[in-house]
Amino acid sequence: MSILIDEKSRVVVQGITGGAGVFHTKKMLEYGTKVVAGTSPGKGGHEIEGVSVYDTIEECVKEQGADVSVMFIPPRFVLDGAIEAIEAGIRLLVVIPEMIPVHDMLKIRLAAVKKGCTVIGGNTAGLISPGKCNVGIMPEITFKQGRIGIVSRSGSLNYYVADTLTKSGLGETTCVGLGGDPILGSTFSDILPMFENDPQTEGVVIVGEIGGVYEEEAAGAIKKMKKPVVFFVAGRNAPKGKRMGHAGAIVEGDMGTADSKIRAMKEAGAGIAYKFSEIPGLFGSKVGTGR
Amino acid sequence: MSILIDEKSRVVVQGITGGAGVFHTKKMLEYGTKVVAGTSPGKGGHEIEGVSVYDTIEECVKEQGADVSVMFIPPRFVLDGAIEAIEAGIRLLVVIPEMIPVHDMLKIRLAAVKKGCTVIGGNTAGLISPGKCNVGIMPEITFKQGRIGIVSRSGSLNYYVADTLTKSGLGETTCVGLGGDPILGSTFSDILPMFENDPQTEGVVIVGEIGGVYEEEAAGAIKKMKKPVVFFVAGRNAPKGKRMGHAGAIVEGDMGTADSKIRAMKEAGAGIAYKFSEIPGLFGSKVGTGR
Amino acid sequence: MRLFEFEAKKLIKDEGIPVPEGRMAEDVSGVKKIFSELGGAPVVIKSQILAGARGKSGGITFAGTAEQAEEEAGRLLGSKIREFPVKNVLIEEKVKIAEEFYLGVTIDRMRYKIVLIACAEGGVEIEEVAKSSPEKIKKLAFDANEDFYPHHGLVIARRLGLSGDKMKEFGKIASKLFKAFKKYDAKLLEINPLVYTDDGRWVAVDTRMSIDEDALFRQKTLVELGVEGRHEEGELTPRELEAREAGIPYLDLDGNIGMFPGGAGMGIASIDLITDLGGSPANFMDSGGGPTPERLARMLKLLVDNPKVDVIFGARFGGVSRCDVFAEGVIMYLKDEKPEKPMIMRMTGNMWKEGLEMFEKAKAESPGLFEKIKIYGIETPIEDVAKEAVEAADEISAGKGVVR
Amino acid sequence: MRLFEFEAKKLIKDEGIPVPEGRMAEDVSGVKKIFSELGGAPVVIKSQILAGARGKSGGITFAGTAEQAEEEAGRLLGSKIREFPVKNVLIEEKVKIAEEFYLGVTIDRMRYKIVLIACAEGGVEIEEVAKSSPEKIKKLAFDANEDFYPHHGLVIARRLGLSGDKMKEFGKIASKLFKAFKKYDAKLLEINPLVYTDDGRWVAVDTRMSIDEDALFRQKTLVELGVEGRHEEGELTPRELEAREAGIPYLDLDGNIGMFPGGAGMGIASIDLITDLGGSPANFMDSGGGPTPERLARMLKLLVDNPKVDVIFGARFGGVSRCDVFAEGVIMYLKDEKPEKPMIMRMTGNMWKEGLEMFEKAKAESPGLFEKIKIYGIETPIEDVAKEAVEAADEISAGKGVVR
Repeated sequence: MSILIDEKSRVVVQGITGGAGVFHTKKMLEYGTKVVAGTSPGKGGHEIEGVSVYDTIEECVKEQGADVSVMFIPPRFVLDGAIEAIEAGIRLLVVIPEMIPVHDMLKIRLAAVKKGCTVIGGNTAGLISPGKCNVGIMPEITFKQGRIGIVSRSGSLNYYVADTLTKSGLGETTCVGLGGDPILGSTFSDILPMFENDPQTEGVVIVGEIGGVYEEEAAGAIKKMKKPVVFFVAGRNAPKGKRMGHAGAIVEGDMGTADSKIRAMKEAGAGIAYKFSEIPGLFGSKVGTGR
Repeated sequence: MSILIDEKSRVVVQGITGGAGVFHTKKMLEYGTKVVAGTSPGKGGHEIEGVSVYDTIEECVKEQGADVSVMFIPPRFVLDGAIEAIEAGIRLLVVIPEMIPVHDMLKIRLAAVKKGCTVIGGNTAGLISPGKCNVGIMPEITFKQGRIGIVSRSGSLNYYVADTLTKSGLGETTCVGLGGDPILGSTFSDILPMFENDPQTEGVVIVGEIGGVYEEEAAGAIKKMKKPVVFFVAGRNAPKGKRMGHAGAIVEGDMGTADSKIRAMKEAGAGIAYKFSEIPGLFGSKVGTGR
Repeated sequence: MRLFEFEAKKLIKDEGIPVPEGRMAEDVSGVKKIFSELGGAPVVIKSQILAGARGKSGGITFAGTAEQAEEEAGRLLGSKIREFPVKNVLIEEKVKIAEEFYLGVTIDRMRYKIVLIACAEGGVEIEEVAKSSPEKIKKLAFDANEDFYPHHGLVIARRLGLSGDKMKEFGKIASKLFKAFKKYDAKLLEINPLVYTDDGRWVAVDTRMSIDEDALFRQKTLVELGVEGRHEEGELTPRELEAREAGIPYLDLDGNIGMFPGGAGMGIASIDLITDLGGSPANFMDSGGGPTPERLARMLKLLVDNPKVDVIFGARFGGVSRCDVFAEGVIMYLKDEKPEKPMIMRMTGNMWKEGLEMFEKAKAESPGLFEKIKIYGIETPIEDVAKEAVEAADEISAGKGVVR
Repeated sequence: MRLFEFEAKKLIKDEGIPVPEGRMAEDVSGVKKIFSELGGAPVVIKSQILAGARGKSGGITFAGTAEQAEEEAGRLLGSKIREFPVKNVLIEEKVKIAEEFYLGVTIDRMRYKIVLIACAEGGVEIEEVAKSSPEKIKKLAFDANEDFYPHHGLVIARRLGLSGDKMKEFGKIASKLFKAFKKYDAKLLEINPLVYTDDGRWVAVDTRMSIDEDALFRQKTLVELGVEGRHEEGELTPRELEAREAGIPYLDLDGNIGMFPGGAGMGIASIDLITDLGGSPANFMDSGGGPTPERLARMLKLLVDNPKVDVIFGARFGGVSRCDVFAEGVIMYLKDEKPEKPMIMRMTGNMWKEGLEMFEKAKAESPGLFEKIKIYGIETPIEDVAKEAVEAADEISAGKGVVR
């Protein structure tokens, strides 16, 4: 098992005829991901890497049974494309582009919650269930099917953590890159219960970053989990970030620093890793070693 | 029992300081309706007929436990006032004003459904649970506590039907005036299940009018009812109404005529009354005579 | 409230939807100039009336030369099409039609949605298509707070089988039409036919728009167009116009019984009542909503002044509109106008006894005024009162030699 | 991206929110004229810098006469406030303050809401109020598709205890502020203090606005204001400016190790890594996202050219940004610029073997270029590589007599 994507996922690539669309369609197909369709309005009827191109996602869903979509389109078109995917019944939408207007992300989240769609990103490298399905732009090299789920804001840290887990023999069930934009389609709290409910996942690594409040907010979800959680945060030594005015302070209080995140995670019962290499050990005997 | 309003209902009057607000507050109080508060922005702190005036409904709910609101405000302010009432947690909103923009009614309905508020009107005389509570502008004279529920689009027909029921000895549980505007906050379908679930109500009279599709739409709700339903429609001999263009015909098909409404009601199992005087007899032995 | 074709076209053109190049003419003097301004090519001349099926009724005509255009325009102007006088015509370039589509936006009252509707078979027979081949009608429904996104236009275009630029342009027109629908508080906005031309352009060849009278307070552009006080279809009769100016909801019918019935619902139901008894109502009227005595007198005058009316049938259920106020209004009218026509009325509801007493008192003071007036109270069923009115009307009709 | 006070005030004034009467001055020549234009009454002179706490830092001053105004403006202009050079000042009428409120709009990222925030105790200590008396902070949260209705303004005003016209006017300002927030794709828009004056008027005495850089493509008005390319707070260092012009996410830090780490997450994590080992990073950089060799060379040049940098620490995890492309970029830089500073790097991920081979080949061709360059592969843990970088940097520091 895994979460969100597996060997049955039927993926549509939004913006398949662009440079990045073509390149990553090829990469995903090589990995074994079932890329079943692509969209490019006005170019319906063409083919890219053997994949049929349609004008609308509605057609990809109806004719190819697509249920996952990954976007390679300019940020200003993400809102329209995301609402289209959500309305068409896509259940997982992966937003690769970065620099999406925050007001647009609010609208996307609202539509997604209403229709029960999970949106990942923007500014994400995507997600991978090793050996089954890779949706986005993550390099497959460090990932190996195994026992641990990873949920990370950063793509690059995701790789380092997976590398560590793979080398330790634990391996990964699914690695989810939440994305680097200030407002994300999904948060740690949204993903953690999925790992908790996934029979194959034995533990979860949360990879956080300074800024924002998504790590602190995750504490509630962690407390509800039986599976062990390890937390790694980047930015303990970063210069103190600038506040978004008084309103930011009023809404987010003292949250957003590495300290506040570590404190919240500790309090919720997560193990805290200060180096990548500490991560496997923190699961201790709670998960099988798999060696 | 009754539906929507009873002796426990705590009513706020929106626009209590206007002429109609003052007059009907007095009338409702005389009937025994618990008018517990009124609103008039900028006039908070005043009193009308012994009722405290507030600036916002939020205060009426918080300080007076208001749960029903009735509006006496100009139509252009209804949208704002309705959203305010809905957000403040009012569970029944009675919109007396007529000529409310249809796009505003769409927004009001949407907000009401989201928050579980029932909106009655616009252009309604209100509703009455005889002997318990009268919300709106209906004259109490013809109503008497009894066994039959009435749901009507027209205020004046409501009176005639109630008059007939009262004289027959059946009496009424609650009489609901849906209102005369083209788009209504609630439809027959919304109200009928309430009567079906009300222990005191033994049968229901639906009073329809030509135009619109709410009567035809009610057929589904009637089929689900165990209690007997009698249908009276006004406009069998009215000149054929004008269609709203092709789009109207496409959306509403052949609905809207007295014939189509009578056909739908018959098919759903309702008794059809062609005169007021036929109504009590159509319930036959299905309800107690109460004489 | 329906707009004229030229008004609706102006509004959608302002949103960027292509419409045929055209000019308005109120008389023939400028028609030749218009013909040459439009390029000297064949034109279509369309009478501007608030009614449909103008083509079938001879309200739309064509001309290939300036002289022909002048002649045809002259023939339409001043004529009546479907009984509506043609006060002006819209002269437009004749579009070379390759395909006709339908595109419309309206409100689905049952589901509380705004609906975009499209069909690849446009033209006047669209309603037939909707009945015989409903699968050809494509719809997208929106909540009032949902935005129309570019993909919505593409989705509906694709459902019609369009592709490439043809699809993209159709999608943009759908987006603009939806925008105009919301912007102007429309109840209906349709382009039919939306034409795809020989040379690959989309053109809105005919447009129909009905806007929400109740939202005019926030529609400056529409008010400036001068749309206030219009009917949904056709024009008002002089008496309807008089009623509208007095703020009385009123419609002329063909019969001889003047209907003075209380609220709108009872206004409609009393037409059934009279008709079922073999009578013939002269009008619909909504005299509810708590009118003043002055207003009630005004209503009654409107009815009695109608030469077709032989008898007045009144039915007052005193709610907001109390019976004492009703009595005051009727007595005021009787004293002021001293009408000759019989009036048969019933009063019940709020203050009905007080109302009856007022009538008794007035009758005692001026018995002459009440010779043909009968007022019943709560104890007489409305059906009996209606029957008396029908019989009285029949008698007068018979006296005039009218067979009904 | 933060706006200057005068820009934010212009935008909210355009929405109808009252702001003090004021003028901008870039030099002292016009100050006396401005003083008299403002009525000759006492004025406040506010340095326009992108930083808060200007009052405490001496960036806001007052003047009662034209001469004083000129003197005070002259003192501020050209000076530095909180290290930011004052290029212009805003001269405003001095508002007679009766009460100070706080009113702001921002986004609650945790709940995905737009939040209106108000407090009856405005001024610089508002954050303290939020901590010590959270019940005094009133909030209303909105979904992105929810409209702001007039009653929302009244509700929040009532929660602050306002009544009558004072409440109504506050409500209107809240409505306008919310509208401006959405209209300009703002991330923050606050009025603090929102002043109620002696003579019963509301005036926005100070305003802060941060807008969403990523939405500038649809913000013509903001682009015309010239806001593109600004920091959230303060101004860019010359190197940050250089990086921004090259499109490289980059921030100057104080240390001597140039950080060349891959994506943004690793950019932050590598600062921890180096710091934990006792090293001192010279910068933050995001070199991920699949840069071209040319771009990688540009990034490296930015680091090496920094005189503070003694050693480069590199960590490449080849994802979209493949290791062969990384090697190509680094080799390109080495050949072009022949840098003298040591570089200690690690490569793993996509094509790491190919990348290492490219380095070997280049080294064989020009061994001189590689004297101070070390490249490790997947087999060496990143912590070891970081440690080597820190040691090398310490050695050079020590050689310079710098104690870290």
